[in-house]
Amino acid sequence: EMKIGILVPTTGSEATYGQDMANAVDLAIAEINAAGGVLGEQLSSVVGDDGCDPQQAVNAASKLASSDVTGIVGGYCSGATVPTLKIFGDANIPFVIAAANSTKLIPANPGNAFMINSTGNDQVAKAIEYFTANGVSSLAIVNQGDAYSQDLADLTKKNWEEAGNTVPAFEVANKGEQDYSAIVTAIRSANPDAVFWTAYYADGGLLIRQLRQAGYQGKIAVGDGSNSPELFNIAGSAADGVVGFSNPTAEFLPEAKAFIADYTEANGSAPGPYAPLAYDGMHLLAKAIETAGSTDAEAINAALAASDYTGIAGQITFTPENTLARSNFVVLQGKGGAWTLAE
Amino acid sequence: MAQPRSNAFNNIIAQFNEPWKRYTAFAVIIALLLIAPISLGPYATVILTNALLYVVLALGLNVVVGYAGLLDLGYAAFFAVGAYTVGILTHTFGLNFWVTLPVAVGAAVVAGIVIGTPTLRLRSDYLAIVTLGFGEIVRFTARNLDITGGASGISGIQQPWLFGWHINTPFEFYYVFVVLAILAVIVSVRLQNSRLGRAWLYVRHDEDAAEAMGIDTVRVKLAAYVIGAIFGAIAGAFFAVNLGAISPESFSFQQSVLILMAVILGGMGKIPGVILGAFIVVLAPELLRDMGEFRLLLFAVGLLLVMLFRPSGIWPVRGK
Amino acid sequence: MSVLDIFLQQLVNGLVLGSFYALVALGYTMIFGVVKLLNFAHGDIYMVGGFVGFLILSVIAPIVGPGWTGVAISMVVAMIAVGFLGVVIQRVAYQPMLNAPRLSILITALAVSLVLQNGVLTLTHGQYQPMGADLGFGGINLGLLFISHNQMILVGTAAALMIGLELFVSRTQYGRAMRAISIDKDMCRLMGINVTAVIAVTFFVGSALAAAAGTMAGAYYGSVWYFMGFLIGIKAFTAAVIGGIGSIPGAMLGGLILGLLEAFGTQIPGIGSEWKDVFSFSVLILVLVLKPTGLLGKSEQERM
Amino acid sequence: MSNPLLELAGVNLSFAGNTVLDNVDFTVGRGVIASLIGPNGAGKTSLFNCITGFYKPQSGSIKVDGHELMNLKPHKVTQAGIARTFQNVRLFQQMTVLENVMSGSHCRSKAGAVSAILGLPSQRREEAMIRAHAIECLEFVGIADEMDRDATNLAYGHQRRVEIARALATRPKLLLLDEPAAGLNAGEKQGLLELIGRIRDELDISVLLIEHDTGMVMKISEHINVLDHGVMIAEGTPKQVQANPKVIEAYLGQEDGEDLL
Amino acid sequence: MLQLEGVTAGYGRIVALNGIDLKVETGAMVTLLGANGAGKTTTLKTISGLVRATGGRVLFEGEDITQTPAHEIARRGLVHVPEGRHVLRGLSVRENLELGAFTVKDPALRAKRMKEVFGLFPVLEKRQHGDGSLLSGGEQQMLAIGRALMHGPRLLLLDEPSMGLAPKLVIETMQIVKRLHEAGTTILLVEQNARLALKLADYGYVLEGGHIRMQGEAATLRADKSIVQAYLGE
Ligand SMILES: Nc1ncnc2c1ncn2[C@@H]1O[C@H](COP(=O)(O)OP(=O)(O)OP(=O)(O)O)[C@@H](O)[C@H]1O
Ligand SMILES: Nc1ncnc2c1ncn2[C@@H]1O[C@H](COP(=O)(O)OP(=O)(O)OP(=O)(O)O)[C@@H](O)[C@H]1O
Ligand SMILES: CC(C)C[C@H](N)C(=O)O
Ligand SMILES: [Mg+2]
Ligand SMILES: [Mg+2]
Repeated sequence: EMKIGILVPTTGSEATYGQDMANAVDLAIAEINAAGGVLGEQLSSVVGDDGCDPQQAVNAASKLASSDVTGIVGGYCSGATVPTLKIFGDANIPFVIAAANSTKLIPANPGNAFMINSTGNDQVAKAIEYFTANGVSSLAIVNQGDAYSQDLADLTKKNWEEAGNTVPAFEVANKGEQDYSAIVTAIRSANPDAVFWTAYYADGGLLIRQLRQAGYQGKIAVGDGSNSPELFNIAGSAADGVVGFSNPTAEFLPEAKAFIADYTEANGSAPGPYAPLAYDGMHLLAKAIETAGSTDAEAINAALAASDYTGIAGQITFTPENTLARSNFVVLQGKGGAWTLAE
Repeated sequence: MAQPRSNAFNNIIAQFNEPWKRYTAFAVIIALLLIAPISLGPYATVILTNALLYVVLALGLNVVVGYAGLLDLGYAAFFAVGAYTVGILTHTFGLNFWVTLPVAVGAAVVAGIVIGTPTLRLRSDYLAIVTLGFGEIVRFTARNLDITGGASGISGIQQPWLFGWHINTPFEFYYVFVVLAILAVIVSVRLQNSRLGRAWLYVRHDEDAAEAMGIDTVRVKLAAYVIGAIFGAIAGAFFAVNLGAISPESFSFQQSVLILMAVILGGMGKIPGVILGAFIVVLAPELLRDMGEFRLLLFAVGLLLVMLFRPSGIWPVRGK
Repeated sequence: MSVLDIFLQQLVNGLVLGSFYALVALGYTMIFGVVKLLNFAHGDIYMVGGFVGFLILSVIAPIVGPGWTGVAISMVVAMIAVGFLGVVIQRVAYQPMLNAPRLSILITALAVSLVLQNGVLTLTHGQYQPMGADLGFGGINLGLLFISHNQMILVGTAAALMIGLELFVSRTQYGRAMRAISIDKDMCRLMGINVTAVIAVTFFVGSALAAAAGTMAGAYYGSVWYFMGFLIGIKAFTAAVIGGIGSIPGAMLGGLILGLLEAFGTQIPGIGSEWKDVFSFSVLILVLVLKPTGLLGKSEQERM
Repeated sequence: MSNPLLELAGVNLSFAGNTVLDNVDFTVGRGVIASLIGPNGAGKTSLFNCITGFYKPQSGSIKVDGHELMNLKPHKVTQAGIARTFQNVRLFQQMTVLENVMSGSHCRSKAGAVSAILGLPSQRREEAMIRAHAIECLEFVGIADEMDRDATNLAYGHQRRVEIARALATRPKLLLLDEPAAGLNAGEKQGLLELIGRIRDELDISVLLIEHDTGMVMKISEHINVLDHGVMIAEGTPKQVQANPKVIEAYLGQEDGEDLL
Repeated sequence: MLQLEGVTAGYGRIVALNGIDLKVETGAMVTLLGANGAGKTTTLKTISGLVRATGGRVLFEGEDITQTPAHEIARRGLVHVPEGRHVLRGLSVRENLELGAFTVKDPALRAKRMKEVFGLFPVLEKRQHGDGSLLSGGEQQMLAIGRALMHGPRLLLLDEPSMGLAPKLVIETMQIVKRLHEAGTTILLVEQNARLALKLADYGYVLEGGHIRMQGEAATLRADKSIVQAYLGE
């Protein structure tokens, strides 16, 4: 029997997404086992809960690292994933990072981590492309002061300004703050063509709602931390027309029909935004082990680096920095309380 | 007070009143600490390392809260000062860790004096909010500045060398923290039994009477503050090189609260109690790891029950 | 927007936010005033208030509609229910600790806070619950300045509750008894004051006010979640201290000041919203250094 | 009195417009036992608080051995050689009698954090010295047997003695006692009288006493000052004061007062 | 009016009262004497409900109040002025007095009593807006007695009212006690100053180590020099 570690938050505010990813990995494992396992061995999983908190992530990662696992799939919160890189690096365990995509992960990677979600750089490129095409020249950026959203906000600002545009308002909100009126006023007084929220859906929903309530009429865009359908619950009708940059979620992936059905059957609910990536990540890892022909970490790492695998979320090949070679970002748009493809 | 309810534990502790029994107990504990990683494996080693880190932090906060009676809700700030000083100086400026360590201590002393001098005259509840505010100011500043790496913090901090030995693996760090914790205990014990240690108690029990006895209460309180800050900064420095990555999230209000919890849960002012408290706040959530969603709920309920049954902390009040 | 527009708009924002802070700070201060306890669970009482309001509204919305009537009814029910919860918490968790070292009670309060937070977390799986109130988007437009009806109703309700409390406390012997109890419980008993009852009433009223704020916040911001009480708990504590902890008018003043500080702090030229908390905490420290017992707190002289 | 030990001149103290001490001049000689008496609220305790730095008089001068004490913090005053007890006993709770008394030596010793952490020999010697001195003080007041008990668990009369021992441990030149006999029974009062006498005779410490037990005051004092409404209305030997009509009027009352009942 | 039957009480393991029998008739003034630590204060606390009796019964106006909560007992008109004044810090003199009349609902009656108290203790009127705890020791004692009078007591328990008072004030305070008694208030007085107490009271009890050692008409006790010597150290 071969063990696979899953590093995701299963408690705390991000628990739903973590659980969702864990379920997807388990689904993949079930399929692999049904098909005879890897190197003739059956797979099993161990979950490490990082709680989306760096300290807890270190504990969880150490637990996984000492549980005799062959590889790890997971990583949702960038802030919690960064300090685990050294642990898995020291223990020399291959780590497929399924969701976390801050560019700060790249320099901290000791070489055994592989990011299969497009990074912030790709997202910024997509965002700028979209804004430019839609006549936006002044952009307000709002982040939440955590590793992921600050990184995305900084990158956007830098590239946006280099492209000759302006950022008349660059704001930070604290997680869990319910009242955004002061920021809304600051944005309204700067009167930008668009507002870009780079953080998670929960607070994003509140911001969108309050922006619209206060009469802001420009465009509103959100990053891939807000691609959850929950956004519409929180923002209500104010989220109509909101644009989101995201990896394609399951319903927009033509190859994912079977996955959606299987997942829903196994878990009683539809897969969330990062389930497809987690599912692909597991299959990718299994393939790499198979290719390596042994559980030797160096061999698996080499196999991962050389992967060319097409999963339900598209093709996975890596850059020399172990990041996804292509950009997987698409533009979504809120319509009638759900995301639709904008392009 | 509500002590008689749990006499069994008191009785066990009372067994160790004789010095030779106590020293034997110490020896056994230290021996257990030394062999723990070998028998428990790497995961337990990391968790124990973390527990030892909290021992140092809690003993430091204990000087401030337990000895001098100053309620500090922002202790993580000093922890942060130590971690960031080392992080910035080694990572960004490439200095040797051992050179940056005294700088970190110096920075903590300065921070302690800067925040302590104007505010130590405040009554304890007001001091609580000032320290909370100070802690948040430090965290927000770390989050907003470039030199501190913003919200992502600093990663890739190099592990130190000691006489040609690269302290690198979790096991090695474990032993480093064993040494730190033992030093922290020794320093705490010596301080507690010193003139300064008694002065803290006097100030804590009756400030006016202490003044009347010729004790410069402001100075004595400041000393507690600064010494607490030094403990925190040293813990922070080693925390930074151990993890290799630091970020503002590690120095939040919740962190301060957790350390305070360790101090009070075990028994404020009592060194074995504080150590016990530190182990509990680190180990309990880990032991409950398999409870999934219910983990923190169970921890909270447990905490509540402990406080209700042992209002003065788990460790018994000194027997007379 | 002209500078004046911005100023006025931030003033309105600050008042609304400050009203929430003040309502929660009141409970903080009342409870501190009576049992000298920094009730760290108070923010979570606010959160539970939001959830109770949410539950009631989901039940009654089909009957009375999701407008202000529904919200008002939910708020009143939430106030009563959470008021009792406050009393129960006091009885179960704090009463047995009244003679324990003060810091121990602080940890008990933290434990209660964690229990409430993680209890709701477990029940809701950490999900936001949309409140489903429909309060409309109407308001008055004064040039670029916009004040919604909701904001007016909210500030009005908060003010009414606070004035009611102030009258209750100053017009009845209760206010004096409240202060007296914190000083010398035995002496109060000898004067015929039912100490347990006064403490219970204090927890009831303090918790009810937090529940009112929680329900209003849920309706106004549109959703509730298990962690919504954490930050406001810290902010309310701060507000109570700025005003002078133990002082009821102080809590109101402190809440408003903190709300305004945060609103204006967001827009200080040169430094942006990321520094607003540094700004307000610095003001807090400055206030305390200059006036060690808060703005309206009485300095406590002690005789030798 | 030439070259007095304590000398107050023109001390004024008021709180929010309430005059508590009105231009008080007052001296205590060397090697004497003196008393300060006066009606309740006259300002006696306030005067002690001014001397020891707890209250800041609006004007005046307070000198001990020629050193100005005005505007010194209380701990500096203690270092300058004045020790006190409190009207309501204020011992350090949950600390033993010995630990309580050791607090008095703080201002006569100097070891700091560093020497304590390193356990330097000088620090150890000093610790032994502090302890020995505290025990000496306890022996002097006669309660050395109780030294390991929790101070606040002692009988009231013994608590008062601990307070005196603690004050003696600061090695004062002048000891201020605020109503030391309040709440003591007749036997304990007698013991206290003897103790005060020995403090002066054997330790050569001057004593200034506030006390309402006139019997005791008259028996022990060599010099008495009478304060009324913040004004010094009389001073002199017990005999002189006892006969002074102003004092009778303001403080003592008719000698046959009891018969009015 | 008040009767104690075999009352025992203590603090944790310490037994302070060891079967006390005591009786106060309506309209009487009874004094309770004894050396330090004899249990006088504990007796009063047990009567007023601050300390729970571990055995025996306390009857007030024929009703068993052994288990009645302290505030209930106070409401019935049994008012205890505790040892050490217990002036409420941070509250003004006036507020302290107002609180004394906590159970009096009629504002006119409260005002009337306030006037009476100010008549007895003019200092209190002068300082009515100041913080009660900043009064001098003697002034605080007056406030404590005044506060009890605000309540309109039927039975007044006084614990060492003369402690810390100037000689002249001792007499004055005792005169007030006497007047209250003459006006019909029943009084149980604890005093260190045995001579004075026995002079005022009708009946006396002498307490030692938690037992009643002696009792009798005040005049008889006063006459017995040996008693005064042995138990009261005068
Ligand atoms: N901190 C203070 N603030 C305001 N007034 C004060 C303060 N301290 C003392 N007083 C007032 O000063 C006056 C003198 O008080 P003090 O305590 O000195 O009297 P005393 O002579 O010691 O009386 P006693 O014999 O009753 O103890 C009193 O009226 C008291 O109310
Ligand atoms: N809170 C307490 N805890 C423990 N023991 C107490 C407490 N209060 C009183 N005692 C003890 O109970 C006994 C009786 O005390 P009590 O106060 O009733 O005496 P008293 O006669 O009033 O003496 P005094 O004249 O000194 O006021 C004493 O031995 C005392 O030490
Ligand atoms: C949207 C998510 C992929 C972002 C992730 N939570 C991170 O921190 O990188
Ligand atoms: Mg006095
Ligand atoms: Mg007594």
